[in-house]
Amino acid sequence: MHKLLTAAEAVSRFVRPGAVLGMGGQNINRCPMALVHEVIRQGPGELTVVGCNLSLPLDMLVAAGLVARTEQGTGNLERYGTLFAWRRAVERGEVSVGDHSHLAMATRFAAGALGLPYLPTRSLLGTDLLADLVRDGVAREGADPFENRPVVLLRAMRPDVALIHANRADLNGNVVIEGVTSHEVDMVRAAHATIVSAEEVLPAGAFADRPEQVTIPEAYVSAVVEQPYGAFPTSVYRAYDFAEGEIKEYQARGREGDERVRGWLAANLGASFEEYLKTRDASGDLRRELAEQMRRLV
Amino acid sequence: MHKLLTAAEAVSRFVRPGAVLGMGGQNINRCPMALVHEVIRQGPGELTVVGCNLSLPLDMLVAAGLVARTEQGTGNLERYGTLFAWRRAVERGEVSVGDHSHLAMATRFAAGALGLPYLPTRSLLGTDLLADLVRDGVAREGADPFENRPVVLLRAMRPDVALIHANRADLNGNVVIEGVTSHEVDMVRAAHATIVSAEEVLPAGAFADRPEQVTIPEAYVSAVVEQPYGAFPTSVYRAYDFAEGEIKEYQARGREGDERVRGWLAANLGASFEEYLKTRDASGDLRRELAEQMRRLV
Amino acid sequence: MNALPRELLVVEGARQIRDGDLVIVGTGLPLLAATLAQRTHAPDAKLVIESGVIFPKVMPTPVSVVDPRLMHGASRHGTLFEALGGMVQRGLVRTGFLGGAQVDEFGNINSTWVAGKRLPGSGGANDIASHCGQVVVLTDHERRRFPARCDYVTSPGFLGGPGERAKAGLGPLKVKVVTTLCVMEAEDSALTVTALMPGASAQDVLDNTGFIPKFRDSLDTVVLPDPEEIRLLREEIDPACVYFPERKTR
Amino acid sequence: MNALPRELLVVEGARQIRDGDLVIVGTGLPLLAATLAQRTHAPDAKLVIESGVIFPKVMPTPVSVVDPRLMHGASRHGTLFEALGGMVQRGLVRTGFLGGAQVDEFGNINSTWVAGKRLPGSGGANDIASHCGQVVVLTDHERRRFPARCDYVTSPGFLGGPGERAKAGLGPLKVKVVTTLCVMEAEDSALTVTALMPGASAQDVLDNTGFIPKFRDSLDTVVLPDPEEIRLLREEIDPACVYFPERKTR
Repeated sequence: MHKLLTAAEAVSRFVRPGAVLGMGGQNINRCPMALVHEVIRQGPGELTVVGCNLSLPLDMLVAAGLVARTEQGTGNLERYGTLFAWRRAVERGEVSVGDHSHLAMATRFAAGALGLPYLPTRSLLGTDLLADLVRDGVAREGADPFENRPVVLLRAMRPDVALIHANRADLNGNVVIEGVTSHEVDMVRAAHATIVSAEEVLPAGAFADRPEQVTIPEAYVSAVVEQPYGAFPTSVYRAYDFAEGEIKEYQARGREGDERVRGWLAANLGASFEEYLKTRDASGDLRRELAEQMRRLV
Repeated sequence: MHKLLTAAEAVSRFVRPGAVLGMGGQNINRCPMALVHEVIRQGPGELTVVGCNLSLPLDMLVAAGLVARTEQGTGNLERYGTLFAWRRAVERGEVSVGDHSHLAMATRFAAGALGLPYLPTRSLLGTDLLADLVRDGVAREGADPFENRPVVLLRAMRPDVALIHANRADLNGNVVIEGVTSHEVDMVRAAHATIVSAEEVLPAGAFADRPEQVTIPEAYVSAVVEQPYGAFPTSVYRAYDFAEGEIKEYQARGREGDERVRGWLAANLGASFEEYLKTRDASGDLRRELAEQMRRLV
Repeated sequence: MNALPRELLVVEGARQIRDGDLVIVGTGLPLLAATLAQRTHAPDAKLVIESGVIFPKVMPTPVSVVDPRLMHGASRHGTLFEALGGMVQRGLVRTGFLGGAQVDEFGNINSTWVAGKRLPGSGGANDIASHCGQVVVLTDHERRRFPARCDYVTSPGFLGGPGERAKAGLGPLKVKVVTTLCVMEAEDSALTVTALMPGASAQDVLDNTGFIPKFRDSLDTVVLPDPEEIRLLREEIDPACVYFPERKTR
Repeated sequence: MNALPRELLVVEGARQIRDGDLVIVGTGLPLLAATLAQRTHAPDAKLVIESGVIFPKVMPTPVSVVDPRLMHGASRHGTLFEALGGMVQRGLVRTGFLGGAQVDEFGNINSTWVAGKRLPGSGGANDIASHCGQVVVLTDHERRRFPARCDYVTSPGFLGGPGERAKAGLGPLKVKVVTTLCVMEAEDSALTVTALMPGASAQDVLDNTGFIPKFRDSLDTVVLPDPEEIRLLREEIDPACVYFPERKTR
């Protein structure tokens, strides 16, 4: 069954107001920017955004006023600073936060992926993170029934829709990701629906001669969107490096305030991701340079 | 750190009498025959053999008198019949059995792989399998703490040593397996030590240009043994098909009784796996034919 | 072209698969049934194999769940935990095919111990019966295979009777047992004969069943295969008679 | 060739790694320390990165745990669950390096909230502090960074005091905090100053710490880097001064 849609079609079909949105990518790598831009264009509000390290996508969605809550391990861009719009919204109490360790988030996605109501972890014990998650109804303190040692039980997380960006997909939705996959595989397997954008969409069965190399099988994928440089300005392993200058510029707007971020979004997003790419890199030189930079790193 | 050993060195170093032996392979695919032959030659007894589908390796170890207990999902060779030596030993009460579903075994290995004392499953509920595992102290009935629905809690399984056979390994112990991997990856991650035999051992770092394709990273591997056709007469995906005639012949001896199996082992195992291969296939024609057969199937 | 009794089992088994279904099968007649369904009315039905093969394009004729013929052209080669945990327990697989030495009045299945005789054990069967919405059993109809209660419950049907499955924490299930004599169905109930194989009578069923099954008021007769189904089965799906030795000797 | 204060932090950090150790690091000074250790006394030390990178050969100079420079030449590219669950929680990783806005008297770390100000959050830090045998913190020594108690405990040290870590169900831990003024250590206890940085005094430490730390009877002085360590750091590990802007402007 062919699953190729445009980003506009896929987002309109699967991302509803109030949805729990599972966010792919981590930090400066493989964030589903094309899909997130489209969410911002269509504007379904009151989203709960979940992931491990949430970065640019979250900050843009918050600045656009679409986020009510986040559940995550971290919100930041490491070297490039915190997520300024998110931080302000959280400090003002406009966005509520469920703080986890990264393993705790990964464990919740794994529970969802396995069809289990919860999974245990030995992280979180003794900390304020645990107290807050217990208060939120997401965690319970328990004991290993065999040795009676403390464990933490974490409720399964099943996003309504997951967004990820990949190196390649075939028309049936088989996905190949290169480099690390962070929390994404289990998040997708746990989600009720998944939209995958990919640098390149290949004919159905393109990976059938090497099925071990398929990162996510078609069974979990609802829609495939073709978008070269669809993670720009974040990186895609073996395809292109991240665009430090672009990230720094966004963060500079972030530091200046929400209005400046919204201005940046209004000035740059345009009607499609292609238009955005042309706005930011009319000649294509930057993209070629990032691709060249990656070739030297792998 | 180079980990290349002979099968004799690896088994003598890591397989102790009374060990819990994690068995790789499934049915007619990628059973670690060279390593199992070596265990039989060295003869550490009172083994507990664990895995999902246990097949030829288990039956040979039982016939050789080395097995006290098995914990598994199934013991059989599907189309080629049950495991006759194992069945007789179980029916005589000489080998005790812990029966699981395959998901239950996989869940126990996953718990061990994640450093958790147990994991839940929603399998087994209501059955005699559950009652027996509860009696053995391996399972407990519990309830999901969030929705209060019944779940089964399964104690982690951590083999003392796991044996697997792979397509390729590098000298550091990075392992590439083609085709399905059944329960093996989590079993290896859970085990205290792992011996990998491989069709081909490559220089250290041979897979470093495609780390996504490494099935098991070196962190979990204790020893690497090079043994072409090391799974014969079972198959290795993309390398060679299984040898139906050989399996049928072994099963014919199995039907006839333990003495006949022991006679077969004495007549065929020899001093090394190479010697065994020569005994069974002096000309190499059978191996070439199995390789050719596989080429037509992939 | 007359269908053999076991060919009719396979064809009736195939009819239990809807187009688009995800189906978990092992080898043997169920795999032939699933492959036949894909080649006839259910081209978008997809197979999941417990060993970790997701959506293969089956080549003739696999004898094991890890047979290379069953790994061919797959969507993914993964793990048992992915197939049975990430797909079956996760609730994505509607239909599972099971075998077993005994099927009892309440659709429970035994593949572990019969009268002190050791059988292979559960494998993925317990997982399939615990999590799929529909379980299909294809079997010869012999009295010893249909006791009132299994000696050992490996895979749960409706356990001790109506309501017990839900009480144990298991989701709803439909059981369909297709035998060489009849079709029996159950849904939180005892097995009820709903159809007879052509030429079989209710008395044949009673004579060969270890419990007294209910019969539906209006009994269907299983429809004979059409010639194309038989041709596919004989020429393309099991051309070497791996699962039909009786065909070889005709 | 005089070492900068923060270079000394990195070198002293590197000394906490034994040859053959598995070490989990993020980016920044800890990654430089771990890379330096590999190039000097610990060639068989191996890095684990929470994003799923197992045993990379680091290229200069990663700014993120998913930087392609940190994925280079790895043993495996996997998942966060593999790295933090299958290696850290599994107990395979001896040493973890952590940062944080606050480190308190009992070695607890806060990276979530300080005085109503939102910080990035735990990431893998809680997991590392929960499961590694040794946690190393490299930090500027500022009073605000060393309160008696953290505003929020993100990552567990010894919680409220001796015995509390075990009572919570956590395994034993050694904490080593290397600052621009001193080295502090703890093992089921309050942080104790065990060494001073060259040129720093006990009074400097007292003046810049929000609690009154114990001092070991015999205080060591941290050994200055040798020239080769400094050369490696400046020319090979961070040649572009990504983490040493102060070097650029000298």
